[in-house]
Amino acid sequence: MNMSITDILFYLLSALAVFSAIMVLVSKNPVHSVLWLIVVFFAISGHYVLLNAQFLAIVNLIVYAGAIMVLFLFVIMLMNLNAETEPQKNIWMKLAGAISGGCFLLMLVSLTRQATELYGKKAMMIDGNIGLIKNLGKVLFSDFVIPFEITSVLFLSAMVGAVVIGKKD
Amino acid sequence: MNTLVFLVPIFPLLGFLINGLGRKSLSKTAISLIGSGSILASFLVSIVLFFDVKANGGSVTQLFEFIKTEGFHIPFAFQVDQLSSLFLLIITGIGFLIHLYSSAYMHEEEPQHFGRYFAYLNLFVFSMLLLVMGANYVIMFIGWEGVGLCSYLLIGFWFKNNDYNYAARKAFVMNRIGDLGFLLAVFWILAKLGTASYAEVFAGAGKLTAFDITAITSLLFIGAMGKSAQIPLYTWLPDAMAGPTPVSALIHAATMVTAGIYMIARSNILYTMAPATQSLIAIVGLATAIFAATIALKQNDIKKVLAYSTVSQLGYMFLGLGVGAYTGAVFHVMTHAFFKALLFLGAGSVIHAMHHEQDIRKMGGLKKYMPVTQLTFLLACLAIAGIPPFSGFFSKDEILTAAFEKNPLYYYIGVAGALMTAFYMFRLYTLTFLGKFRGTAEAAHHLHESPWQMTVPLIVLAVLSVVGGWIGIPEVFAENAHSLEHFLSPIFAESAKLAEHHSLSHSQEYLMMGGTTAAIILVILFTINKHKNYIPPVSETSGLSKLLENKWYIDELYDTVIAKPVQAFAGLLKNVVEKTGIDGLVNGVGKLVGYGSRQLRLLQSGQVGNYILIMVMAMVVFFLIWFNDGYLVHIFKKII
Amino acid sequence: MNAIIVSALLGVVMMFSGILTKNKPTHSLIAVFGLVLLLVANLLNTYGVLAFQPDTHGLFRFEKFGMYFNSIAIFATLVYVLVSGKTIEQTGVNVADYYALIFFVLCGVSILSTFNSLLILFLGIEIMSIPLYILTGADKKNLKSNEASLKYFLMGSFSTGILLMGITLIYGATGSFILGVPNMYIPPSTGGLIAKTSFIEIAGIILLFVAMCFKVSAAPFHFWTPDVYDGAPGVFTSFMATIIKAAGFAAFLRLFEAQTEVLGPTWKILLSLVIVLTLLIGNITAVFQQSVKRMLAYSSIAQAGFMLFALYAQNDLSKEGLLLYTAAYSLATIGVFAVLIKMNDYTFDGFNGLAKSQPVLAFVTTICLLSLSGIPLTAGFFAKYYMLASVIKNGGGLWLVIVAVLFAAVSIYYYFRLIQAMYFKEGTPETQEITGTFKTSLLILGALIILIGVYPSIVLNWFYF
Amino acid sequence: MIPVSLILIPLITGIIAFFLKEAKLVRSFVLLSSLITLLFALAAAFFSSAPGPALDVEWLPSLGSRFSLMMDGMGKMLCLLTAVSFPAIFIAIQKNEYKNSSSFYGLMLLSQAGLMGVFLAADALLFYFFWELALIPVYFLCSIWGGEKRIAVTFKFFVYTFLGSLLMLAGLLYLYFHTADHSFSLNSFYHISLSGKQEAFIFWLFFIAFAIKMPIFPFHTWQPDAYEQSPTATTMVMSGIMVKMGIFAVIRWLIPVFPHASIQFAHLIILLAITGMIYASLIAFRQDDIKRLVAYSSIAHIGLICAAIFTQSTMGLQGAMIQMFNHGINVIGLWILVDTIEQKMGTRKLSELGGLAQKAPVMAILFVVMALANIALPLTNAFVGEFLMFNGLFSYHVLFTAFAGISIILAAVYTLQMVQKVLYGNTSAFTEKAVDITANVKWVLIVFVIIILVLGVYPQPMLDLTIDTVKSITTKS
Amino acid sequence: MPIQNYIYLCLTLFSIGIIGVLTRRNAIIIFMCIELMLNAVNLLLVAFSKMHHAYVLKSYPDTTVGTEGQLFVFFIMVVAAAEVSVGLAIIVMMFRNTHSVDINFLNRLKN
Repeated sequence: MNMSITDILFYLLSALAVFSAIMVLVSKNPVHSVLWLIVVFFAISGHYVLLNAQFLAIVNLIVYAGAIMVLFLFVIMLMNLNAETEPQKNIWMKLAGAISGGCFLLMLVSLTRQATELYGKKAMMIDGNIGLIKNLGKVLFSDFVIPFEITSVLFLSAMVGAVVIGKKD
Repeated sequence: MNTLVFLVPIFPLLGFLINGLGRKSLSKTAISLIGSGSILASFLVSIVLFFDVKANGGSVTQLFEFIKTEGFHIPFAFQVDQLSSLFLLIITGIGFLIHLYSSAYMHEEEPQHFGRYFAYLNLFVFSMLLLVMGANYVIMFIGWEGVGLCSYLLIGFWFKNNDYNYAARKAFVMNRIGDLGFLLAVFWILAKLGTASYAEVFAGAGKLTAFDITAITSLLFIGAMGKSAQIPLYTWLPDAMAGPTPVSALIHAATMVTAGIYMIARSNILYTMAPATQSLIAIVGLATAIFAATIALKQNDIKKVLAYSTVSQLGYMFLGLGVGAYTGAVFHVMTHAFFKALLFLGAGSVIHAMHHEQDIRKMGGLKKYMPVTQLTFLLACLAIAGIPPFSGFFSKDEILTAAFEKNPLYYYIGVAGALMTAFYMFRLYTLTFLGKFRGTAEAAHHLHESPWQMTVPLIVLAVLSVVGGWIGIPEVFAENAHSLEHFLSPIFAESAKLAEHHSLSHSQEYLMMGGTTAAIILVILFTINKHKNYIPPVSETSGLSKLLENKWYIDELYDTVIAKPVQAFAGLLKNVVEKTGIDGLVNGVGKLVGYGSRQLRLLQSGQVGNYILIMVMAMVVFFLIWFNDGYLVHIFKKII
Repeated sequence: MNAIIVSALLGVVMMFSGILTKNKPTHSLIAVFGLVLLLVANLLNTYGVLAFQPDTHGLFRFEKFGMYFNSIAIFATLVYVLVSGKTIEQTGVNVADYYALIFFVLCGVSILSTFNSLLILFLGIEIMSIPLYILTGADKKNLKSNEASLKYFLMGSFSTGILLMGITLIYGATGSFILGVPNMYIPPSTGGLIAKTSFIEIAGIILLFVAMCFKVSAAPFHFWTPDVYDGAPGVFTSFMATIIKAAGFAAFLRLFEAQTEVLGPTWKILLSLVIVLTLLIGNITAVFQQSVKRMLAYSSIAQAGFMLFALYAQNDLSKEGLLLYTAAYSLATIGVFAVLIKMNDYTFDGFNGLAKSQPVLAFVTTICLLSLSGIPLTAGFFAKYYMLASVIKNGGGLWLVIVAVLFAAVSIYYYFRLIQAMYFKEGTPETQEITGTFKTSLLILGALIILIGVYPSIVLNWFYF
Repeated sequence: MIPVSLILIPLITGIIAFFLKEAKLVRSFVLLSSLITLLFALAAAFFSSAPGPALDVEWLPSLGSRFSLMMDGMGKMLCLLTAVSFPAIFIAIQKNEYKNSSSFYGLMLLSQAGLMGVFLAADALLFYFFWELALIPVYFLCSIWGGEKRIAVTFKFFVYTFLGSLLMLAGLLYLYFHTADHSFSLNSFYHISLSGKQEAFIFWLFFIAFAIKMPIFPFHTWQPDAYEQSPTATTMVMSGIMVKMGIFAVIRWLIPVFPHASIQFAHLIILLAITGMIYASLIAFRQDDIKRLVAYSSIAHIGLICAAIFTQSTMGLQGAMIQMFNHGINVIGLWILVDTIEQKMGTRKLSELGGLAQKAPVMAILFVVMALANIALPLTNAFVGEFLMFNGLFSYHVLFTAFAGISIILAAVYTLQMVQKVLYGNTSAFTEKAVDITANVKWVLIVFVIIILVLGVYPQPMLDLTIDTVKSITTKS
Repeated sequence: MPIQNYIYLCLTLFSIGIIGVLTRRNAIIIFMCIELMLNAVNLLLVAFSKMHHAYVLKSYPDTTVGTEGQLFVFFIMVVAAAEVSVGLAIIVMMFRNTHSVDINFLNRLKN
């Protein structure tokens, strides 16, 4: 077997991501779940780096692992949730959920295997400069300027919403 | 001449309208004058018409188109020819007498009901005239149903009594069964020939297949069975005695019940062409004649005896038709009309005197109280028994002779029936008029002879019953003396050509007449003797006589075999098939929706986890559906 | 484009008006004027007058259909605010914010009716959904409202995840987010239908389909609908059940119109399965409901089943029909809800005897219900008519039409139950204060429904104009 | 102009009636309105000649539908029936008190407008519109002013008929897309060409709709319940006129549009119709409720009309045409009497009635005449119709006729049983204090009796009126 | 790296997210699982963008194909952030009223 360093890193990060994702599910303590999820995000950022999507790698870390997850953590701590208070579904429901999810995965995987046009297609690793912030910025502010502006509406509404919901009457 | 034709039915119709609408305001005298007068007017016109026909032959008068549509029309037309003019005379003549009689008989009724009675009676005459005068089967059918209606109304005249109403309904329904046959025959004729007018139908009869003719004639005969009370549809007639007695005389003896004979005589050409039907008619007629006679032997109600006697005599008429003696049948219709009307009116007179007591066991010895009635009744009995030279002898003899020519067996059975006739008529006569009065003393106190309005018709009819037969004297007695046959010959000419002729030797005929007459006289003497000192039996009868007293249990048989099962079946349909079956199915759909609703809402469990689970599973199913290599597509396309 | 921009701006204006004045009726007044302005702006856009003309780089496609749809949606919102404005004011303190959110939703609606890229679709859906999560939970003290909001949010986010996976898979196959771009790796000439399209593209389409089904509450992805509609404050349910649902359909139709190339016959199986299931669940479950509000939620699912016919047929008639359906369905539902939220008791029994105490309300409700059940002379008839006609026009869908018709007969059951309660049963319904203005605007609404029902050309001619 | 006014007069006056407050005023107003309509209808039936499109204006161009009306013989006759019936009903119910009478009469007039529209429409979509317009007011009438179980029963009736009309709508749409010029006009429908299979399938969609309306066995179960529970005025409209909608539709919209299928399935349908006749007659025979009895009797009569139509013979059709009119008159007359009995005696049970002939002689006579017309006695109007229909049926199939003929007997059985139990015998607790009918009812019924007898003796005007419709069908198929 | 590997990886993560949604009762954890799903999508988008880029690059050396994929990821992150703010606000509101984040207790609305 002839594996380059990239390959090895890919598999390592993948294994980490999947493992941590599973740990998110199985951890009884919500705080642990959050921490495992942060690990997943780190692994995914690692993948972004491998794919030479540096901008996204950084944003992912800052926005997701940093801001969003901290928010989660705050909320959980605010509510004082821990392993003891954590409600558990009964085993059959869990099994049903796992089997359905598994079937869903199976379906999509089998479809991917049948997608012959993707045979031999490779994702460009390390190389390729589209993921660089310079290129992304150029395209974002030329072709994608309207969606960019539209997201401001989204933010506005989210802001108004959060205020309406959170404000004490 | 033609202008007169429509006058015949219009008088009774006017009488009906005036009496019907004005029954509350008119006095009884006025009502009876209008009622009888209108018939008298018709009678007078009929006489004019009769002589006109005699001189100039028949004619058809069209009033207007009754139904006219694409390729099909039914004119409202009257045909006055030898046959119908004869019937016109019988109907209006006897009708007038009975109206006259009724004005006394019904005098106890309140004016309103008195008016109603005459209105119905006039309507009946109108319908009967339509029946007879119609120039096609449809007009005949109008009259045919019309007389049925009037019969219904008059049987149920005393509507407070529910038994009478049942009797009325029974009469109407049984008639309707026959009418259906008649109607089907009319449709058949229309379908095959495109016309219902007699002239065209008879002219076109040659184009019909044997099957068609047999079917048409059989169906028409079913109609006749209903109207003329033949087996198996005869049971209504005895029950119809619930009506006022003059009604029985007019409708259920003299006129309406002979409509079947008129119709077959009218259609004689068709019947001559359908020998199978003819045999059927002969057998049914004979069977009815003998069967009804057996029942009459043991009846105790004066009117019931006469009713069964009527059924029996009608049977003879059908026998005559069946063996091709059309003239004989018509002849018998006429004579029967005289003597049977007389018998009924006589019975009415008796009942009138007895204050509506009809049981002959409680009568007896009325001879001294009611001489006119007794005498006329006796004459009628002799006439019906067939004693020469009374009218019944000639007509019955003509039929029996013809039957013998066809098949001697018919003759012997017919003679047996004639003997029974003699027996029951004289049993009736003896029990009523001879011997001692068996009723209560109070009843005896009230006995009286009837007023002139009642006796005059009796006398007139008695005369007719005696002399009425003389227009049809058989050839063995005198050449060309049968003036009726001569008169009617244009009607039956075509049939006569087709029918095969046997003739009997004169000696044979003399022998038969003599033998029969002697036998009948013996029976009469025996009967009078046997019943002269009648004492009502105390014990229940048994065996054959019980069977006869109960009319062979035919009513009960019909009830169990037809009425009850139909009722039960209808009940089944109403309560089970309709309610739980069809409606249950309809409501079941509604219930199913409700049930589905209760079950489906459980899917909406309120649990987000379940919702998402179902969504994921649905997605998996979607994938499965899409990627199953087109098998489903195949099925789907088939569905479309 | 006008509508998107103006509605976003109006949202901001409403936010500021909330700061500047606390007078609730003023907010409503501003909102009404804003909506009129928006309507005018959109109409101007329809006839070629544009406020801005930015290069959208193919992300948008402004077609007649979208423009008309916007106009109808805005008009429906205007009617909605006119009829139910009072109730919005009573729902909470943040009236201006509610109006702001409604304008943001309209922005999302306008985006959904004109998008040409999956990215915009995604943004549009989110812009539309996020304010709705809030509006659902607007009655903060009410546990039902909270629950509905959370349910809606969780399921909505989940469906967003599905939507995104679908978009990604399509992107993987086509290399673009623009609608109708062919597969990047398979030359169009090869093979039959399935061979021509990539498996992952189809997988993506199915996922998109599922996500859109969720948005328009088609079975079996409808589960959120009854709970959310029931839990949300009535006045916002009315908004959600009408304009939002219609917008979902507009987007759905637009999305799949572009995909007809890759959709094989299997697509019809899937769609007819969804249609039948939707009709079944919507109609049958509605039969048993005791609460009118919940019944209307199920009825909206049933109506969605009918609207899906437009997707099944995908011809000119279905587009016209969807417009008409939107108008008819929105007007009728707004009418019924407007009356419903005036009632103190939301159950069927709460309506007993309404015809006696409030004849005008009962009458207009009856018209609306007749329209919903598709009785001629009301707008609903032509709406249903178009849906059925569009399927039959394509040929082959007759069995589906018959199934739909059978369920339409079932729908009579629950719609007429309300009529029965109002007219044929005795009772003294308690209502909130009914103003003359309210009655008048209801009557106008009813008249509008009848007008469209008698002479639908007023809507349709305009389409052909 | 006349045809459109036949629709507009009741429509407009109906709407006005809603706003009149005084009960007396409303009564006179609607009576006046219906009398004016009657004048117009008479003018239309006997003084207008030109057949063909009576009115044709643009309505829904994008849908290929026009507001076009047509008046052929059958349409004239049925409009006349409608126009005669309504004033008669209004006069007969003058004395009945209805709560909220302005709405009652308003709805009655609206249903009249709908009925007129159905009989006049020459455009399928328009026809469908009026078809429903006639139904909705009746739904409200029955549900508000009906008997105890009115809500459930009327609802069943409504859903049933609505289901039928929806199926018809599906069929209409299908046909629309198969017309040559994409139009709903009658003419385009008559020239449609479908494959055998399509025709057979769509035929049934239509037929079920009409069968429910008529109603034909086994789709009839809504009817007795609905007739029983409705206010009698509405029952009169329903049984006298609304069932004619179904028959009318078969003649106008079914047979000429599906010529092959209607021949192909004629056997089956006639068999159904005849089975229904016998079935309904037998059930009528066992009914104790006089309203249900008349309802079942009506089902039996309609069965015959349906059977006769499907023979597609001149006589059968001609008979069916005039029988539509006759049945309308007869059954409305019967309902008026039944209503009087119910109002006066407080019971509808045959077993609780009796002896009315003594107490109410005028009513008794009218009742008997109506009953006789019901059993198609000669010289009443129904005889001519039944005679022609049976004749047509006979030329189609002998055995069918014989089988159907049983119903003639059964009709006599149940009708006379009814007459007997109502009129004859001794009075019961309910009928002891009975008085005769009011003058209003008397005069209405006398007019009806005159119509019955005149048409029974001289049916030619009706036959001539409808012959063009008959010809148009027989020549087509 | 073959694109299939990325697809498998992302689908796995996505499915784990789904399974998480299905098996947990804590609303916050469920929400986190949804975030996990979004991240899987993000990674897949980037992988696809690089695949397309590599494919087009062969014929057009200065192509920017693939950028839109990465920008999409950017937008997803934006939206996710907005959604989180609203979502957590709703959860907190719920928690304030019921002192629970257990979705099984969300059963006042049913049938």
